[in-house]
Amino acid sequence: MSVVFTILQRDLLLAWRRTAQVLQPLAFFIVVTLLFPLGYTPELAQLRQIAPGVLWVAALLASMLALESLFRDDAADGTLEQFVLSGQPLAALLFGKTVAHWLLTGLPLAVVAPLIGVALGVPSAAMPGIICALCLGTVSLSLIGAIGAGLTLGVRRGGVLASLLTLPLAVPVLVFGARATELSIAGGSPAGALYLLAALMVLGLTLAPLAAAAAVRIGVE
Amino acid sequence: MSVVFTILQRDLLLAWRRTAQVLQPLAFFIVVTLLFPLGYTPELAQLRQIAPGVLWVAALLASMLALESLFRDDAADGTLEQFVLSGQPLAALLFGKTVAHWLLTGLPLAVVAPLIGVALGVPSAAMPGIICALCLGTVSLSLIGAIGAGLTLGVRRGGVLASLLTLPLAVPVLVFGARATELSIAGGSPAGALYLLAALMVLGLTLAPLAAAAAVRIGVE
Amino acid sequence: MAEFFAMGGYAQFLWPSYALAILALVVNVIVARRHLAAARSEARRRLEVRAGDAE
Amino acid sequence: MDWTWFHKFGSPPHVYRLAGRLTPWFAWPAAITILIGLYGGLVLAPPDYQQGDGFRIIYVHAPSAWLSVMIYTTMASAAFVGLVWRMKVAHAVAASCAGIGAWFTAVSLVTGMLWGKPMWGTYWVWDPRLTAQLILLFLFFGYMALRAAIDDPSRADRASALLAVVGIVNVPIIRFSVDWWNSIHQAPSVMKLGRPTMPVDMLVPLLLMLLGFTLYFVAVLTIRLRAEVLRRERQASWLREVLD
Amino acid sequence: MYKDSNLAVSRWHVFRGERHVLRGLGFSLTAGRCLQLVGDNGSGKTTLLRSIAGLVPREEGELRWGDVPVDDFATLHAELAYLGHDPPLKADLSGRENVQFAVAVRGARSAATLTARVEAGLQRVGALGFCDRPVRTLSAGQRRRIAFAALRAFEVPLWLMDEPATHLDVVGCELLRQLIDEHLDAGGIVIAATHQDLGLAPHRLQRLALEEVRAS
Amino acid sequence: MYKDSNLAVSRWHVFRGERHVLRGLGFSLTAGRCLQLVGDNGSGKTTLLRSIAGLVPREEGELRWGDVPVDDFATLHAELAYLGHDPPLKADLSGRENVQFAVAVRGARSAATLTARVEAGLQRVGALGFCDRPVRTLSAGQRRRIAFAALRAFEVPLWLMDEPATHLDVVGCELLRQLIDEHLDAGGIVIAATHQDLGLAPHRLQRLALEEVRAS
Ligand code: HEM
Ligand SMILES: Nc1ncnc2c1ncn2[C@@H]1O[C@H](COP(=O)(O)OP(=O)(O)OP(=O)(O)O)[C@@H](O)[C@H]1O
Ligand SMILES: Nc1ncnc2c1ncn2[C@@H]1O[C@H](COP(=O)(O)OP(=O)(O)OP(=O)(O)O)[C@@H](O)[C@H]1O
Ligand SMILES: [Mg+2]
Ligand SMILES: [Mg+2]
Repeated sequence: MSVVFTILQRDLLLAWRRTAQVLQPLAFFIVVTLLFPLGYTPELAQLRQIAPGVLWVAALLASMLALESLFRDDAADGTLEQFVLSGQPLAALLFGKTVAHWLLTGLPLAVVAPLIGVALGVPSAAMPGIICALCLGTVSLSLIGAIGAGLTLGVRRGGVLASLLTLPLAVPVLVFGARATELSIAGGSPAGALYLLAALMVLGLTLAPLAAAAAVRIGVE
Repeated sequence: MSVVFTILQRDLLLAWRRTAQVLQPLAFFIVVTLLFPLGYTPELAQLRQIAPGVLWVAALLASMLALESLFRDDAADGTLEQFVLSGQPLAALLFGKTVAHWLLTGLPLAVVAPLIGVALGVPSAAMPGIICALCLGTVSLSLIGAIGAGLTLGVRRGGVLASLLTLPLAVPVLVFGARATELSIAGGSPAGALYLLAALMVLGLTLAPLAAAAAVRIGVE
Repeated sequence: MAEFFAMGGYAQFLWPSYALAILALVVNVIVARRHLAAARSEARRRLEVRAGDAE
Repeated sequence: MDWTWFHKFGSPPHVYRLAGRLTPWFAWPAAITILIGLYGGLVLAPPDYQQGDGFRIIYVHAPSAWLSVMIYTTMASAAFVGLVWRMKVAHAVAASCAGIGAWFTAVSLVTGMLWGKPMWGTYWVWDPRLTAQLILLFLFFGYMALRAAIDDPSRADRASALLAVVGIVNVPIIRFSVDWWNSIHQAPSVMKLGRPTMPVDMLVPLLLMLLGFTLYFVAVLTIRLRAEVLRRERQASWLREVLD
Repeated sequence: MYKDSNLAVSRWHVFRGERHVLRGLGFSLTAGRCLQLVGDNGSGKTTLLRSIAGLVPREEGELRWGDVPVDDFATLHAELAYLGHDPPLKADLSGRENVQFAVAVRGARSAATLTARVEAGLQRVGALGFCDRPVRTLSAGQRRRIAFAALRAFEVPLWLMDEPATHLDVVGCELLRQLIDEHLDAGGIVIAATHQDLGLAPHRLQRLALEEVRAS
Repeated sequence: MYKDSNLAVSRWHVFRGERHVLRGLGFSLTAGRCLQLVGDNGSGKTTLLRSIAGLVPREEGELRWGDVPVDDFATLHAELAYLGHDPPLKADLSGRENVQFAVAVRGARSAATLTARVEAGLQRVGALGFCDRPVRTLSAGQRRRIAFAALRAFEVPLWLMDEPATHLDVVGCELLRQLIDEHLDAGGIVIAATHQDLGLAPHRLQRLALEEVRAS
């Protein structure tokens, strides 16, 4: 367990040393969500309707964008190889990295969501549900993304391929996430969809680190 | 001039070495488009309305994902340094790289736009305008992206500024691009927006290679 | 006969479907056989290299 | 328990020879069944009382749709065996499946679209079943793209096998989520044949086509498998045997 | 310290792509001995080291560690350290942080022992003067010293070193010799691929010459 | 071939970050001479080479090439080749393609001369056996040979080499000596940072020892 924290600490420290990279997915998320009113209509009543789709697609794409860098630096400088050789369970180490990745990309999205919600005319009563859905959903996205990033280690322009591999796998998260958001905005109870999102997350938490570890082991060779 | 072709040839060869990679942007756009119906609604009448946003977000994302690696590989293996030392105008070399990048990511997007359009219920009369807008706009995105990619080489020094600089530059392209697309779909004439896009492109063509060269020169140190 | 090909007005949807399906059936056989032929000649080449190697 | 059969299946020369011997046993029955099925479907079966002759698309659409799902399952199972028991032959089976699977997924999509135009008035709707099928196509594409991107064959085998296995876990989840997603909107209920039960002269050709396509798949698989086994093989001795 | 360490490799076959690089190679090493790999460029030194570490799969062959055959490399990994061509350091962290994390990742230990070992390692390689600067700003030789500090702080019996003398100055080469010597004194085992004279006592040194395979 | 090449550096001051690494250094070299840089790790060898190439800006100092002071490095770049710690090769291209593009990027020339020079370079370094494989599959020493082939094919008078002997086997080191010798024969100039004996005739060799600056 303690190695998970070691990795977490290391990755957060590294991110702190390089703030610019951390802000990129967030900036992307904001630009994308704000672009829609520009391309669609300035009317809030109509914007509200597309808000779930916009929020979730933007979140998914921001995740994909950040995924590129999940293992890349560590693979390039040989750190990943050292992880494989560390004698510790690789799945735990990668889990630590994934948690750090989520804290740096998924969580910020959930935090700025209320702001963007306002711009898209989402009623403030819907915010708790939306934030909750984004939190749960982005965890799954990070976990699924870790598998894709592991599989494309050492592949040129791996970023595009990684997204190509993960997007189909991420469809359920998108569907339930958008559904929870939609229900929140419509004033209904998003509980059902949130449970499903949580279930996906739990499934991801148990399986994804193992799959990612297997992928990385194949990839460092 | 001939070095521009040399670089172009080299980058295209590198892409061809991995044949599958050339098809990736294509697959990628289709997958991204698939996300919107899933996140929003399956109804074509409504999808048509968000089509401009979808197309341009996909363009932006594809540009950004691929841009990450525009100079990174060359910087990592020392090729970029050799470019600086080549005795040839660096702006020309980088222009060659940018053109190759556009051919591999921007152009395919414009080419598959009709397909994406059908899935989003865009009338076929709107296609010429949309393709035209995408062609012009993606050139600008690639050029702006080259500056950003150059700046991020020296990101330790440049800090937050570098990466946040490019997105605001891309916003005008997105606005005019989405506007042209919207007008095309609505049956109006997109000429005005297209002229503005073309103007942005020309501006980019003259200034961006110089700016990118300056950024790279700082970055390789 | 013409009536058969007209397929009750559905010809323009039906025949392309059948054509595509049959194309898929044929193409897959051809591709598979090509792969096999290529693999055999490559294996033969490798064997020759090995043989030269052993000397 | 007797494991010799397992080892036998793991042995490339045995598989190579076995596959070669099996090919005609599947190829000819497949050809005959498909031809009879086509004749039955196009000529003998009566027009549907609602869809007229348009329903005949079913004889190519349903078999290819069935085949696509079947092939993905086969591919993922083989990949799993290859990963866990490190069986080269299983990897070869998985690799052989992908191309065929992608073809038939595409055929089911396009024939479905061509059927959709006269039935629903549009080539494409975002219906759950259609969407899930489209995602299946992308799983196949992803698998092939990953294989193509890695050039060390053994690494490509293992990485793509992992993807296939993760994908199969996800296939039921995708189906489930997509069904759930669409349930809030109106469901296109046209996607049923006019009558609940099919008359025998419609049904028999369909069953024949399903059988024929399946046999066809096994036949093509045996050919591709032989190619894949050869490409992976490094032991010179039996290569010499089978080539001469 | 590592009294009973002992390594035996036999019938070792490794492919890289289609090339049969290592063909049935074998050797054995007991505590306190060093194997120096020599051979032309492209003869398979790196391949051998990486396959012993389990980073490149072997086609065939047996590896015994402490007289037990190793099938799953996970157990062996806790006992070995691999130092490849480039030192595995994060450019944005300081040298000390790099060593700290590298050691911490290898298992939970009290903060005190960790700090003590890191400190001892850094001091031994003479890196105290520059170990608090970001690795990005270090010279090539300084980076290698940081990597040596980590290697020493791991405290594992088996060292696999690929061209360890790269980038080192005269003092650095002498340091390398001493580090290896001390490790062997403690009962460790070293496999090093290098053409330089390691300057070890003859009874501690074993040499293995690899030959390049000319094919395709 | 490069008869009148001649390089003079004086009052050379370079900072890395806050460190005043090179303090008022100077030397001069004429056609057919080689300068060997020695000095402890971190003494500034790499910094000197990179600042002469203009990759690191100098704080102060004068550089003369052919008796003309160089202010804008663009002109000097056409005359020099810099080979750093890692060979600048694209892993997905073959060795031959790498050399071809490296030469082509340095300016428009007829395809025939280009091919001839590339071929000659590859042959000279003994890379014909492996130059058609993707660089990704080459060993460290094989990669360096490809880089040497490119260096030779550039046909420029000034070579800046940072630890050129890295990863080379015995044959490779001898090859390096010959390459430098031939380049000097042709009237070229070489600056090489290395601790290994380059084995050049004494009248061709000049040594410059750098000292580490002890300061925070
Ligand atoms: C792009 C459009 C379509 C796609 C992707 C699609 C996909 C599928 C799939 C995945 C199956 C299941 C095969 C199996 O599990 O065995 C199937 C079967 C079938 N489809 Fe479609 N379909 C499409 C359009 C249509 C249309 C327009 C109709 C008729 C109006 C239709 C009628 C049927 C029938 C009758 C079956 C066989 C019965 C069954 O196994 O449930 N499909 N299709
Ligand atoms: N990924 C690969 N695919 C195919 N061949 C490879 C691959 N990696 C290495 N090789 C080949 O395997 C052989 C051994 O390579 P290796 O790197 O082990 O050599 P080495 O002894 O370490 O050489 P050096 O002294 O140059 O580092 C070389 O001929 C090399 O070209
Ligand atoms: N970017 C930088 N910022 C601050 N200091 C630096 C930077 N790069 C190098 N230095 C410092 O400058 C000094 C000279 O470094 P340089 O790389 O030139 O040494 P070197 O002689 O090449 O050493 P080596 O033999 O280890 O390669 C070193 O003390 C190094 O720590
Ligand atoms: Mg090596
Ligand atoms: Mg140096």
